[in-house]
Parts: sequence; C-alpha cells; structure tokens
Amino acid sequence: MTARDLIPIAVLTILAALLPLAVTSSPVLNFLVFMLIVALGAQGWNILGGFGGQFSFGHAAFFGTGAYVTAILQLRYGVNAWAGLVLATAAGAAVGWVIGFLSFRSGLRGSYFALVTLAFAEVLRILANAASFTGGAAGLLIKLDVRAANLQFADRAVFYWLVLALVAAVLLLTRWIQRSRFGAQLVAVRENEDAAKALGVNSLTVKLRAIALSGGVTALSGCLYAQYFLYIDANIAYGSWISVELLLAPIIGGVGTVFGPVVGALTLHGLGEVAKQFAGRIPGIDLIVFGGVLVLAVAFARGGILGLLERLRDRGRGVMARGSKEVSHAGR
Amino acid sequence: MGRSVQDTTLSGISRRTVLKTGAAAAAVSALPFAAPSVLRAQTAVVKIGILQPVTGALAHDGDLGRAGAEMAISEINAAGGIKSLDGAKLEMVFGDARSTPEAGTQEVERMQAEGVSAIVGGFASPICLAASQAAARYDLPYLVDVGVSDQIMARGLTNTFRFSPGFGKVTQVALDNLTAINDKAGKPAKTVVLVHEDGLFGSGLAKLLQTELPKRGFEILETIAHPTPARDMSNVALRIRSLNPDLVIPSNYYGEFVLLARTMQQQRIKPKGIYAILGGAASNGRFVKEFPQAAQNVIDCNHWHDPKNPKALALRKAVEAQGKSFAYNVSLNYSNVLLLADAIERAGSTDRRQIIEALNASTFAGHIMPYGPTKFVNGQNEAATPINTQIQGEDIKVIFPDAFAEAKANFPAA
Amino acid sequence: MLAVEGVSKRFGGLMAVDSATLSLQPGGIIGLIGPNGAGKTTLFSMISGFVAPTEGRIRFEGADITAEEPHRRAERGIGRTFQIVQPFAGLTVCENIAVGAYLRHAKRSDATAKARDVARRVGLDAELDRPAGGLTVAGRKRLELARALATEPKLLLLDEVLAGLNPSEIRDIIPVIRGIRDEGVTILMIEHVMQAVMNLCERVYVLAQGRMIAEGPPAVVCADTRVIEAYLGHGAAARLRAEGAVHG
Amino acid sequence: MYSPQIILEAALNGLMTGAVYALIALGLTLIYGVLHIINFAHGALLTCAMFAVWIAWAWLGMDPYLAILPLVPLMFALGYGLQRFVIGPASHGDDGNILLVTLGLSIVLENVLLALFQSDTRTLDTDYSFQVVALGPLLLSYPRLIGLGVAVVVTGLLWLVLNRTDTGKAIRAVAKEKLGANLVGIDVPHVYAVTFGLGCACLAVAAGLLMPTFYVNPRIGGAFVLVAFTVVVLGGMGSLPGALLGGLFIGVVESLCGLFLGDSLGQIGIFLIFIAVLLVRPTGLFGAKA
Repeated sequence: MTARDLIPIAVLTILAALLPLAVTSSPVLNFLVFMLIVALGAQGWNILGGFGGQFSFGHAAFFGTGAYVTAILQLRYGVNAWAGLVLATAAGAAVGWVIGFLSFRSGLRGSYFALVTLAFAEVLRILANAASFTGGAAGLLIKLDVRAANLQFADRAVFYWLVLALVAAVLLLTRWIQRSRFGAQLVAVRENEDAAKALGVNSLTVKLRAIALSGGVTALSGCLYAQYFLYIDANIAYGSWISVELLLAPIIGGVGTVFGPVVGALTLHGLGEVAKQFAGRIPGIDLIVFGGVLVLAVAFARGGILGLLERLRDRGRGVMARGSKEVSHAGR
Repeated sequence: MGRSVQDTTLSGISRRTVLKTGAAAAAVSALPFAAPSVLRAQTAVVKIGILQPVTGALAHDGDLGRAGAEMAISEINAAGGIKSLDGAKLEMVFGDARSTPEAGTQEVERMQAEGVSAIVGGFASPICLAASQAAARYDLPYLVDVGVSDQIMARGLTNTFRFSPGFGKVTQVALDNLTAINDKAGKPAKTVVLVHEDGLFGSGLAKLLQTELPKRGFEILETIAHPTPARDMSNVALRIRSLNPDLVIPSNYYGEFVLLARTMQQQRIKPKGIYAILGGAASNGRFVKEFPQAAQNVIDCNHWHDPKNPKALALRKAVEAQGKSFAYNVSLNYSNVLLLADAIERAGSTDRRQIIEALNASTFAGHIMPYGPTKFVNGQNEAATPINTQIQGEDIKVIFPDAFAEAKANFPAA
Repeated sequence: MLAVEGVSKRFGGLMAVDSATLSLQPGGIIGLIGPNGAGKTTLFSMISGFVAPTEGRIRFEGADITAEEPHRRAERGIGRTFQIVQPFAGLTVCENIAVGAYLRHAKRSDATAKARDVARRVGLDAELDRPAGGLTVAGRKRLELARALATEPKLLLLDEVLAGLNPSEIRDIIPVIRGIRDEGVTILMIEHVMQAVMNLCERVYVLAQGRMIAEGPPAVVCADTRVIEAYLGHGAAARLRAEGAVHG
Repeated sequence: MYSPQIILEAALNGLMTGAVYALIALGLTLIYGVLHIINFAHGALLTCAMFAVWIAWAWLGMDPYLAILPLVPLMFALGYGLQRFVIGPASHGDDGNILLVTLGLSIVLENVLLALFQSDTRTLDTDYSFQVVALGPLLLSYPRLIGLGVAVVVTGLLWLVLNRTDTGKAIRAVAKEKLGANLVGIDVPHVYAVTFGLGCACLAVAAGLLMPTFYVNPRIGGAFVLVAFTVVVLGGMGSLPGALLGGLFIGVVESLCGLFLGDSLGQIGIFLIFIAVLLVRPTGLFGAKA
C-alpha cells in the first residue's frame, strides 16, 4: 500500500477521533457508537458480499457468534473481556469457514447462497434460544463493572475511540485487500468464477478466506455490541434484523468499496433519524424510508452513494477528457 | 409482562427495527434539544422520563403504558403539582424504546441530557435490563413498570426499583392461589399439561412450574413448547386431548393463546380449568369481546388493579373514554408515576440521591394496585402481588384472593 | 507434452466427445477443427479441467491430470481462453491481466509490471486503465488472450479467438499469435476461420460428432474425404471432385 | 406413546396445513421458475392479502372465502404492477439486484402495514372457523379441509393455465429460453409481470384460506415465507407439482416432528431439511430442472 492509499483513511479517522472533544452530548456519542458498531459489521459483510460477490442474507450468524462467545467466556469461564474480543473474532472466522466450506463446496451461489446463509442464521437463533449454556431465552447479562480491564469504560468517548480504531483497522484491511493478490483473485471470482479458475485462481480457497475474514470482522462487531449494551439474547444477536442491516449499509454506501459500509451506515441512520424527526408518530416510518432508499439505490445509484459520487465526478471530468481519449484511439 | 423482545424469522427485519437509535439525530442534524423547556423557564418543573415502546413489536402495549403515565401526570398537576417544591409541575419527557434494548438505552441517554429526575417504564424485560443499566451510570432513579425478569433486580443496581411483582413472586403466588382454589373446590384437578412459548417468558415459567407443581400434589403429564409466532396449534391440542389433563396451564402471547383456546374449543377439549400465568390474552378485554366462547372461564394470575378501589374505576372509565382498552400496564404506569411523585414530594428536591432515598423509605399506599403500602427491599416492592381473574360472561372478574374478589371462581368449569 | 487418451464425455443421452485421442509435442501451433456441435469446446473444457471426462485419461508432461481442478492445471502451465469472452467487467484492463499475472507473481508491483508487459505484446497498452467492460469485441479478444498469457502458460488453448473479428482485425492479431508461439508456447486452437488455420497451423485435428476423424497438415486434412463429408454432408466429396473435374 | 388415531390425526392435520404452505410456495416457485429470482417480498405480500381479507370481513362484513374472489384479481394487479413498474425497471435484470429490490419492498410493505394497522394482532370469526368434520373417531377441521381441497384445485388450475392457454405457453417459453422467446415476438416484460401477478394471486387464495382460523399482524408473513422457501427448494425450484408435494410433505413432517419432538424443535427440522437439500441436491427432491 502506498501513502496515497493510507492518507484518506488516516485523515478521516483523525477527524472522527476529534469529534468527542467537540460533541460532549451523550446521546450523540451513543448514537455514533452504535452506528460504528453497525458499520464495522457491515465492513465484514462487504468483504464477502462486496469484494467476493457472495450476498449473504445471514450475517447474523457471525454477529451473534461474536456476541455469544464473548458473553459466555466472561460469564461461564471468567475469561477477560479483551481476550474475549480476540476469541470471539476467531470464533466468527471459524463459523464463517464452516458455513463457507459447506455451501461453496456444494457450489451454491447467488440466490441459493443467500437462502442457505439465512437458514444457518435461523438455526443458530433457534439453538441459542433453546440451549441452556447460552442462557436460553433469558439471554445473557454481562455484569456491569466499569473498568478498562473489563472493556467497560466510564466515559463513552473511550468506547467510541475503541470502535473507531477497529473500524479504521478494517478500513486498512479492506484497502490492503483491494491492493493485494488475494483481493484481485476475490474480485475475479466475483466477476466470473470460471474465467478466474482458468487463470489459476483456486476459487474455493479464495472464497473460504473471504468468508472467514468476513465472519471474523462481523463477529468482532457482535462482540462490541454485547460489550456495550451488556445484554444479549437470541433474537438480538441472531435476529434477522442484523443480517439485513449489515447488508443494507454497504449496498447503500457503495458495495465493494473501502468506505462504502461506513458511508452507508452513517447515511441510513442519519436518514432514519431525520424521518423520525418529521414523522415520529408514524410507527416504522424510518424503516419505510429505509426500504425505499434501498430500492432507489439499486434502481438509480448502482455502486451506492460512492458510486454515484464517482460518476458525477467522472461526468465533470469526462467533458474535458473526452477529446484526448478519442485522439489516442485514433492513433492506435 | 416481562416478555422478551421478540424477533422471528425473516420478517423480523422490522420487528427489530433496522434503525434503532433514538433521537440523537436531533443533535446530528444540529437541531437544538429540549425546545419545550425553554418556554417554561419561568415556572418550576420536574421532568420525569416515560420510556415505552410505542413503535415496533410491542407498540400496542407501549401505547397503553404511556396513557397510564400521562393520566397520572395530569392528575398530579391538576392537584397542584409537587407541593414541597412550591407546586412544581411534572413534565413528561417521552422516549420511544422502539421495542429494542438499544433504543431504550439511547432514549435514556437523551432523557439524561434533558435533565430528567427519574425514569418510569420499559415494559419488556430486555428493555428494562438495558435501560436501567444505562440509567445506573448517572445514578438516575429507574422505576420498572412491568418487566418481570428476575435478572432485573438481581444485579444490585441501587437506582432500579420495581413496584410490581417479579417473575418468582408471580409464580409463587400463582401456585399458592391455584392450590387454594383447587382445595376449596374439593381438589378436582390432579393432572396438568403445560403449554408454553419457547422464549424468555414461557420457558422460564415452565421450568419453575416443573419443579414446583409436583411438590403441591399435581402431576405434570407433559410440557409442550411452541415457537412464537406459531402457525398451528392443532398438534398441541391433539396432544392435550390424548393426555386428557384436568388442568391446562398455558404461558404464551396473545396470538398463540387465542389460537390455542380456539383450537381446544374446536377439538372439544374441555379440561376442568385453563389456568394461565401472566397469560397473553387471558386478561385481555379484546379476547373476551371477540371470542367469548373460547375465552369463557379462563383463569389468569396476573398484574391487575384493585377492583374495589374507586380511583381505579375512575381511571378505567377515563381510559375507555379515549377508546383504549384498559389493561394492567395502564394501572401499573399510573401507579408508578404516583409513587414517584410521592417520593419527590417527600424528598423535597429533584436531587437524584434524595429521590432514591425517598423511594427506599416509601410506604406509599395511594396507588390502585392490590398491594397495600409499598416496601422496597433491594429495590423490589415486597408488598407487590398478582391476583387471579377469570373470564365470566363478557367481563374479566377478580376471583381470588377473597379480599379483592368480585365474583366466585367457576372451578371446575361447568 | 499433452496426451489425451480415449477421452469421452456423455451428457445424458448425448455423446459429446467419443473416445478422442490427441497428442501434442512441445512447440508449434496445432488446430482443432470440426463442424458446429462436434464437441471441440467440450474437449477443451476437459483438457482445462472444467468438465470431467466420463472415460479416458489426460496427461500433461507425463503427469495424470484427469481429476485435477482447473486452477491446478493453470499452475502446471495450461492456459485457456473462452469462446464467449469473459472479462472481469468491474476491473480495468490492467487489473484483468494482473489476475493472470498473480499466478506467478505474488507482489502487486511485479504482477502489474508483468501485466503491462503482456498488454504491450498483444497491443492493449493504450487501453490499460480503461474498464474492461468498455472494450470493443476485438479488444476483448485481445484481453482474453492477454490474461491467459499472463499466467505464463506452456500450453495455450485458444477457443475461437478470431471469431467475430473483421478481416483487418484478424490480420492484426495473427502476428500476435505467431509471436506467442515463437516464445516457445505450444498453442492448441479451435478455429473456424479456415484461412487462418491454413496460415497458422502446422498440424490440425478434426473432430466430428465427437469422434476424431483426421489428423495431419492442414492442406492434407482439407482434402480428406471424411473431413469434407463431415462438414458438407454425405456425398459432398464426390460431388466436389466431379465439379472440379468439369471445371478443370 | 401415542395412539395410532392421534398419529393419523396429526398426519392429516399436517397434510392440511401443508396444503396452505403449498399454495404460498406455488406462487414463489412459479416466479422462480420464470424469472429465476427469489421473491423476498412474498411474505409481506401474503401479509397484505391477509389484511385485505380481514378488512373485507371487518369493514364490509364479507366472508373470508368469498373475499378471495375479488382479491385474486386485485393481488394479480398488485403483483403485475410491482414487477412491471418497480422490480423490473429497478433491478436492471441483475439477479442480485432483484433480491435486494424485493427485500426493500418487503421492508416497505411491512412497515406501511405497521403504520396503517399498528402492531397488534387481529383475528376474525366465522361460524365455521372452528367447526369440525367427524370422520369416524377423527375430528378434522372444516376450514382446513376446504383449504386442502382448494390447494389441489388451484394447483390444477394453474397447471391448466400454463399448459392450455396462450399466455401459459408464452410463460413456459420465457421460462425455458428468454432470448428465444423475445425473438419470436413474446413481450418478455409483460410475461414476467403476468407471472408475478399469478404468484401474488396464489397468495390471495392462501390468505382467504388462512384467515378463518389464523390471525394477522404486520409481520406474520415471515412465519410462512421461510417454510415456503423450504417447500420450493424441496420440490425443485420452478416445479408446480413439486411445490404441491413439497408443501404437503413439509406439513406432515412438521406436524409429526411437532408431535414427537415439540413444536420448537420441529422448526429446526424444517431448516435442517432446507440446508441439507440445498447442500446435497439443490435441484430438489422432486425437481427435474437443473
């Protein structure tokens, strides 16, 4: 990666990190923390769905695994919350690998892959709801004990910085993917699996790596959710709402781009809040906006918000550049 | 009734709101907070937070809870506000918990920013768990209105109070009352089938009953779990029919309870009694009105107002005049606000520590529940208790304990 | 280097390829011709690993590769192009070629350098930063070729790279193919443009209705009765000869 | 354990529940067979139809079975319009996009219903809602028996439409070979929309059959749609007889699993069947189409 790759990430992260110094309102910080947790999970989805083109409708399977693993480790085995963070990520990657192995080996793609991931998440939800070591339907409550060693902070800003740092780390990770052999092969598999195979790409391995990475990152966000709200149950952790939310953010923001998931999460949540300001008495108004934005984005803004911006920029430039391009064509 | 915030299957998409955070965008979009308070800067006000899920899966219940709280606030203000604070008026800061714990937390943050003195509400256990914990960070008094999960009070949070009975207490009383009602009728019921939804509420209850019922001489023939939403109750009914129990104890939500009752009616299953604990429909006016036949003689052990309290009757009239049904969470929110106002009155201050102290020392009896004076031990009102109702004719009647009973128990059902 | 031994492929009731045998020595351009539906592309797919043969064996440089995955064969040095060109539409031309180059160059800078080098060889250097989706048909054919070439194959399977090109485009690309051969890459090509086959190939194999019916230098094969009849129908060879006699 | 009579009754119950699953799946599989998309809005559309039946009963006093008659053309029109003017144009013919557009639609529909009707559960009551037909010692639910009959008839009708009418032939032509159908002058977008409309019309029938014994709230469709996916996958995507058999099969399996294992675990059974079929034989048990 070159400096040009790193600078935008660094600048945006630093700007975002300065925010708590200007904004001291807890509700705003709380909103931002939650938004960033969603963005992080969406970044996970984007690795598999955006770069790999495998649309999962069941990323709750990873989110929930992350949340449950950290909660169970802390509650049942007294494992430190920071270690829980690492182990939860690993568990998410492992679950990703298993689901990926089963479905990719059977050659599932497109709608079939979407359906099978959905079903896996539902099975996990029902199991978590029934099993006793997950606390069953009563869910799990992580003890409120505000100490940095427990990954609980008196100041919300600290948690904000923590999530922000992880989001930034995943931004770097995705930028690296974009610039690496693995990324090129992953995108090739997305665009045309047979052509990629003919070029020596082991598509199964590439997809498995992607789903493991994706599962790990999303599990990390689930873990942070559990750590922040200190309570989870099967419907929160494995509910289909999170699968949908993690998929919406990248698609609205710009699927398969580095910043897409973050832009999407911020836009959606911002729009939802605005909708509630204007029509708060209508239940579900923000969701109507949501679904509508999704349809509109697919219809008119392929590539999401970032794609739209890029095209607008290109159009601006295109007017000037067109002439020279045509010359070069003729010259060939 | 301590229901877990539910979410099932694909369409849960919106049941769990996809977008959950509260009104923080007010700040994000650079709108000022708390505009109303600016206008009232002259008169002293005490802000109290009312947290209810008025959108999402629990919207119907949340709406009723808010109605109860609003009634109490306007009543207190009409009677001259908080006298020890020179007649300061109560001002409601309403928060929509959107049927999810995160949204509940978010609203607590906003209420804190708006300077409330205490918060009442939550309804569902997961919301109460998360919201009371968020309030604990600021030592903000939190009064749980309904959430029955025993976890809520087991965390040792000093800011959290529950006026109504918890899960353990409800079950205990329900069993005591069942035994008493059965004994009084000459012990007609010996065998039991438990039907429960497989969420927090139903499973927890079933587990408790499985250990407790045999101790009281009942034989459990079978425990049947079903998901929410259930598409079909005919299997459950079939099993009940083949087991032919004296008593069916269901614990589930409205839709499934109605489905079960109607399917049992269809399959001509007539046990000696249907005894619901925190039943989803068993003390719901709409069920009685829409399916009087299926509903007939169903007994419930649940939160319920004191039917002999004139204030309760007046409240019921007022709520029904608004076109709303009168449910237990109206009475509970109403009573909780009165309880809180009394504590603020005695504290003579909006200081949080002093309100918490006043709540701890509360012996408030001006509420409309059949509890008598409150007595908080570690935040839980020890005096709180559920009572038994039975659907008789077109009405829900209190049948036990005798001190509150409006009618005699029809048991075994004719 | 490549030995296809009695390979068959059955799709349901249809025998697409019927015990075909083929053997290539290193170097040179070898043609695979035959009428439509003869099973040429199926045979290619079996050599490159996309279709598993029902019977028979395939060896490459002595190793039995019959059951190997396509990507393993690419690693061994078998490159292929597709009849229907399949560019990675979301990537630029350079990135497209780099996917192939990554097979032997793990580092991005190396792979990109290799891609640029290949692009120059096939005449795509002016298009490097354009999105692949925007290329003309001829451009896509070149890209298809470039990507396969970037994997540094020993054996290159070309599936109708000339189809859909106009005569001047064909004239432009033929030297490119020759250039590849001159660098020591063995080429096996399916081709319909007979003029190009005559021009390029040292030897041709003829497949008809799944069977290998002839093999030899192009001029000899084209005069073969069985080949003419396979293309033009039963009795065609005799008719042609008769006509030839009249006009001659 | 259980008497044979109970087991038989459970199996028959399952068969009758399965008939409704089959009807819902029929629409889904038809849409899949022709458009090659999975319609994620199917559940929300079912909810719409159920609310429509409820409205017809509550506001107009119309019998739920009778309500099917006007509802079938209405749902057809809704489906036609959605495909023609929303899903088709918005998705630019890309499968991934169609998934997303139907997902977006389902979110919008559900929440519009939520805004209009709030979240509480509604039921309706008819004289026959909980009537039974006594077949010897067996008590069979009268409305469900009707459901079973109607499901079989509708499948038959749909089959006739597909095989005996010009529209049906056009639909089958498009399902087989989109490009070719286009070349011979078939209006492909119109055929797509007709297919989508037919799928929605099936939902109208299913809703009318469900409402006498079931309840509706804005999210209820989700309870059925995953089962319908399973049925479709099991029956072979795109196969009408597959959907009917698959629906009946799933109904019986669910019922018997529920009887022996409890209804909660019965649910897991459905998903496991679903996953197993997808992984092992994605063409379905009854499906011939690859």
